[in-house]
Amino acid sequence: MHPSRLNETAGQGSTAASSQEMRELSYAQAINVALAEEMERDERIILLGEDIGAYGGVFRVTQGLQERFGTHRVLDTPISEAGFLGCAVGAAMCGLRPVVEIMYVDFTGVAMDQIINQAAKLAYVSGGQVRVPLVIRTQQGARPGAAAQHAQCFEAIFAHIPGLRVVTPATPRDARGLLKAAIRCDDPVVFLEHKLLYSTTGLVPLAEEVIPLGRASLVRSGKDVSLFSYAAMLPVVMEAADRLAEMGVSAEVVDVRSLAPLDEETLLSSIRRTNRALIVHEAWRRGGLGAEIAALLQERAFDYLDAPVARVAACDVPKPFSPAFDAFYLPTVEKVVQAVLTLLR
Amino acid sequence: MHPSRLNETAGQGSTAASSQEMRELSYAQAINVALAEEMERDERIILLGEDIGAYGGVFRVTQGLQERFGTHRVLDTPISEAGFLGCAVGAAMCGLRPVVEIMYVDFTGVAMDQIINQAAKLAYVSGGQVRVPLVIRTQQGARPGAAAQHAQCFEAIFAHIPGLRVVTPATPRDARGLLKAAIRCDDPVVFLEHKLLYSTTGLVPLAEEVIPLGRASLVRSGKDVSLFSYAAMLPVVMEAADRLAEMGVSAEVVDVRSLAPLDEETLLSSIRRTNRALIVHEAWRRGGLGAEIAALLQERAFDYLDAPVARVAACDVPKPFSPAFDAFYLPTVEKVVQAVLTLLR
Amino acid sequence: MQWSVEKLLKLYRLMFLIRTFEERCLRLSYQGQIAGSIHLCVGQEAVAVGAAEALQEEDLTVTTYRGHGHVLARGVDPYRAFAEMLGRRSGLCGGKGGSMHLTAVAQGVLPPNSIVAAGLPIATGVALAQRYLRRTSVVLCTFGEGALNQGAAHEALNLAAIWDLPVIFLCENNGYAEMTPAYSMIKGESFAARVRAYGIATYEVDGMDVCAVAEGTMQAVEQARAGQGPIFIEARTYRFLGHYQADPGTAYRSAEEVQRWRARDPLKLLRARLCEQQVDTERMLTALEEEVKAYLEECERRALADPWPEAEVLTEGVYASIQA
Amino acid sequence: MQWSVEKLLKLYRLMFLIRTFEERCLRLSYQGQIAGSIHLCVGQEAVAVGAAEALQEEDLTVTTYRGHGHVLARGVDPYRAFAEMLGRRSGLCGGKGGSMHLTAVAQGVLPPNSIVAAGLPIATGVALAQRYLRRTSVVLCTFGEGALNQGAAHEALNLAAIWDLPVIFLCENNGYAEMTPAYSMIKGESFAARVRAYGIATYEVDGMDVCAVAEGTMQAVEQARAGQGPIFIEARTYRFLGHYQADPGTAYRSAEEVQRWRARDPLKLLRARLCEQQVDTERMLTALEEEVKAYLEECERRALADPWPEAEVLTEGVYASIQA
Ligand SMILES: Cc1ncc(C[n+]2csc(CCOP(=O)(O)OP(=O)(O)O)c2C)c(N)n1
Ligand SMILES: Cc1ncc(C[n+]2csc(CCOP(=O)(O)OP(=O)(O)O)c2C)c(N)n1
Ligand SMILES: [Mg+2]
Ligand SMILES: [Mg+2]
Repeated sequence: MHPSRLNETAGQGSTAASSQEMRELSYAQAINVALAEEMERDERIILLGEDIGAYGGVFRVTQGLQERFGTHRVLDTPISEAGFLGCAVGAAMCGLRPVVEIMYVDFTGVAMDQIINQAAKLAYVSGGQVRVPLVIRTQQGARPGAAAQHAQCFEAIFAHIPGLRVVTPATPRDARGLLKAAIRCDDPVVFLEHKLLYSTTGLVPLAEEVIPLGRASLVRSGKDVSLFSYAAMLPVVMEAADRLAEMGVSAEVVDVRSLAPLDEETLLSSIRRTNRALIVHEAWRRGGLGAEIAALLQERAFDYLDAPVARVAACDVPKPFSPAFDAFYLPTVEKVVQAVLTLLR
Repeated sequence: MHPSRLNETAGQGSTAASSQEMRELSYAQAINVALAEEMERDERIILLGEDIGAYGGVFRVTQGLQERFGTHRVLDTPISEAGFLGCAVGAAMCGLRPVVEIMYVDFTGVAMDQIINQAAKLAYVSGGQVRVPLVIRTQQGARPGAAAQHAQCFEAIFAHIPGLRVVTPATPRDARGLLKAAIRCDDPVVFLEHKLLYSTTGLVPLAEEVIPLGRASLVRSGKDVSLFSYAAMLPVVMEAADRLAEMGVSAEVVDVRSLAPLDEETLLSSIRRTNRALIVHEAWRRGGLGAEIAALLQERAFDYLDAPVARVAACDVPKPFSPAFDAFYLPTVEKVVQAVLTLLR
Repeated sequence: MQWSVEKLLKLYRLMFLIRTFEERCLRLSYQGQIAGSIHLCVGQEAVAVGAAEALQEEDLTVTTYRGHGHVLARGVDPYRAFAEMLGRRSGLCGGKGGSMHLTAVAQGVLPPNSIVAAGLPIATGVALAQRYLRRTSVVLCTFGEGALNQGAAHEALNLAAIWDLPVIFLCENNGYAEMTPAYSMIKGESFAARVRAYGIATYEVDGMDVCAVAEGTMQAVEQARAGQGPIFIEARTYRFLGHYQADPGTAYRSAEEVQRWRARDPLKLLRARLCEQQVDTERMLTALEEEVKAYLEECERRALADPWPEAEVLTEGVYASIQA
Repeated sequence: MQWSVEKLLKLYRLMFLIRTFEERCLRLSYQGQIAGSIHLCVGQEAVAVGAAEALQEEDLTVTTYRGHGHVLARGVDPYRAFAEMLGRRSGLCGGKGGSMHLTAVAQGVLPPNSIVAAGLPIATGVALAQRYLRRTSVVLCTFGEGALNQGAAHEALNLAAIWDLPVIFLCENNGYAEMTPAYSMIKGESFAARVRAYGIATYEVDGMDVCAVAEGTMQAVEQARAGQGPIFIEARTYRFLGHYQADPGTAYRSAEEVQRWRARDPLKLLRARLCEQQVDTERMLTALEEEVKAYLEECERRALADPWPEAEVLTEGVYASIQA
């Protein structure tokens, strides 16, 4: 890592924060704050989604926004994801900056054409005559009792599509700062929240903070191994790092957070220092983002690798309902620790 | 590669064919033959799709089948991919074996829910009470003048989804044999044809031949480098191998053809012999299937690698229309040769 | 239509069983025994029981996340339904499906769906298969009024219409899609008009009157079985509870509205009808209710005592076999 | 409505220009100069020209792969359209779009779509933006009758209806979706009935009569601009050629049918109308045709001489900038 980069990243982490006044917010509140602040700043921002207005969203993320900004800016929609997502694409091409909520990422299945074939492509095929400044907010991941159609992680699908940006915050601070950047970005951004994180809390600066898209964040320095992860897996990985520390293993942890385009330099500079890497994500292993990262690392840092780049991810099965399966299906602290120990052997 | 495996694969290639009577068929004809033979054998097979009946399909693949098997077995559908693909899922659960044609893979965007959330999952969530023996035939890839919404390759999306099988034949013989296996399989199979291959011809045995899913095919032995590829990239890779041979480089070529689940053993045994690998596909590089293969190879054959596993793939942009871009956008013989030479340096 | 007391008692018993089953589920959810979201049909039992009454054993049901009633009405063992919702090995799906996917193929219940409107195309295909295989079965496809705003519903209605398939599209119009009032998301007053535009006949029935639902559905089943194509039934109903266990159902509708509908509780209505027909109904119903309560208590107890699924089954059944 | 001769000549010129442009495209395609599929609107020119005639400069068009006519009718430079179809640097989209995505924002033409029905939701959003930004623009959204079998179309119609958006949904019913007869894929005779079920008013116009199309569209535009919500127009028309350049259009329709429609060629009809109104029409029209032919020949020639795009631009424009 270039020293300059490290400082930058840390500046968005916690070191530079001492000079800032902070408040404690939940992840859901932080998103709500970002939406409110941006809507205050820019009248062109509108929100669309199911039950986001009067009710404030099933996950309460948009609470109070319709009351504050009016029904013309916060639109409750019918259950028509292809319809209102397409509507947002059209509005985005013509001067608005829509933020669409798709209640569960699983429901993007019915709107995939508008995401893959429309939002991601129309700017390019028009030769730049239009842009599509659209944010698709959705939440993904498993929680106990979530079954197969309400627990998926689709970041690898979106990250495969040129023209889409894909971001996923792990903390309230990142949620606010990255969402603000996503809203200001002139490209379609798939903004992936995680249902398990909504109630987690953290410090968020009172002042304006826009966290640039496309940058990973070094959240823990270490020298023996690099752990690359994001979203709800980050707490798991941090706990594993603690456990590893007790065992005398110094693990570096990087929150990848911008999944496409990837911050290749930060990942590469980390592995060039630690010479070993493990990627941890909740999406399925086969064809997950971990594959891209592993492929990239061995391509561009082959001579630095003391061991293969390893992956810990969900088991390649539809998410089964029973909580009894969760520890087998999902990455766990134990699995991360074991994988690292294997890497170090 | 185990010697036994090598023989098996070769048996499906050309060596063992000498004992068999062969006929020359185009790739499109071979698929047509497979459909006809299977429909003859098993009354439960029905076909659904747009313009597949009276007209015989936009790519002429289903020509003559409605005439031969009747309108109750070959159903022309409205432009309702989610509708008729869902319909096929329902029929598959209840005793039929539908083969659905989605005219272009790009159009799966409007039916993705039925593929990802329904076809791939219902057998599992039901605890095995139902199975979904469904084949989704579609064709993908670029051809000169194909624009962004008619030229994509989505195999990485499908391969990421547990419960789906993904297959893509490169030759008429494989097209027939793999489609027959796909139809007989009790799982949903995404069967990816390639528009550029339809008119290519090759020898196909007159006799019954079912080529098992899940097996790659060694199409050329070599010792300096392994080239893993599939579908319309295979001819490109073969030409590159010829050129490399002239330069004194012995390239092994493996047709991956079953993309999910992958035939890991065949790929691994190849790289363990050549110690170098290049993956070539037409899908976008970022998050393409090449990432999964590269990740896998370095995970499981790390100590055999004399160089990083490399990838040649489409450029990460929406497919632009002008044929002037094609050589920059797509993998070419030249790019493959150069990538191999880099690997060998 | 004439309804015998026995028949009415059977319907009452089923409705009461569903009500009690779901109340137990809600308690189990609050106790943390049932994980995840559950979507109860309390208030809508007459739709489930009335519709199932019109079906033959060989008929098939394609329902949704709000389908516990439809599942139990087909005669599925409540013990195995409890076990599934509790995530136990003995559950209908071995714990892999849960509340939203209670499947019971032996009773004609195909996998329910938790993607709004995804069941309509699937049901259409189920019906296609019945006709193709020369079976006389018809398909009952249930969904909420909100599903009619989803494109897949329209594609399915059109397919069923042009192919004259034996599907009964049963729309449970409970006035809300989650927290959204039904009529705020359409212009005008009619969901059924959309369906008629596909050339499908539509009925409307009082979804709180189990006999009305049964009679409407019987007529539809008869037509569908006779090859007269798909039928659409709109059952006007109401869910007494929230959208799911975490929604009290109070933020977006008035207490008065809820009360008005509760006054037409399908159990109450049937009880009243029974009282008109027979003198000692009260005693009989009380006995019946006690029996059902004890039965379900026992079912729940057994399910709770059942073991969890084992880790090995996690990876089983994703593919039919390693090699096709 | 009264149509002046000047106005009619203008319409004739545009229709003739579109016809000639497309005939040149077909030749270029057969010569291998235009790569890929092209979907001509020969026979449907009156719909494009009539509809555009009803628009103001600030109005917006969302059309499809079969949209060359709609694009040119908005006043887009045929030279740049040729260049785009030929994949040249000087093309409307710099060669990135091609025939199916001829975009010309300066003339109000947003990116056309080659996914059937995807344009309807997008057009709805375009209209939402106009209203939100207090512009008086309306949106013309064109598609074929086959698009009404796609779920996205229904979702869009409903959204436009409940939000009263200024969209004119212009359905070009040319009787076929690719090789499939329109009425084989719906039960009954009416696409418009589906639309009315969303609470949207519908008109039907003779799509071969440019004045009828213009008049119908003007009325629709007026209503939409006045905030009276979306309108649906069904223009009955016919494509004289195949679905695309590789389809002769003969396998699925009779020569007699094609002849019947060709007898109502919109150019012929307008020529006849002009002849009624003025004596030396023939001479004027011949002169006009010669002028247009020469003009397009020159446009094509220039476009053919233009350079190809350079490799570097391939990766430009995928993202607005490296860093947001
Ligand atoms: C495609 C899709 N979009 C959104 C949801 C979230 N969701 C679950 S139930 C529901 C409301 C459905 O309303 P309705 O069809 O009336 O059925 P009800 O729940 O009232 O029985 C919504 C929006 C979903 N499951 N699937
Ligand atoms: C979602 C989708 N499905 C299928 C196609 C292939 N396709 C292209 S045009 C077409 C027919 C469209 O018919 P219609 O809407 O009547 O328009 P027309 O071509 O007659 O103008 C079809 C099926 C497509 N482009 N998109
Ligand atoms: Mg409802
Ligand atoms: Mg048409």
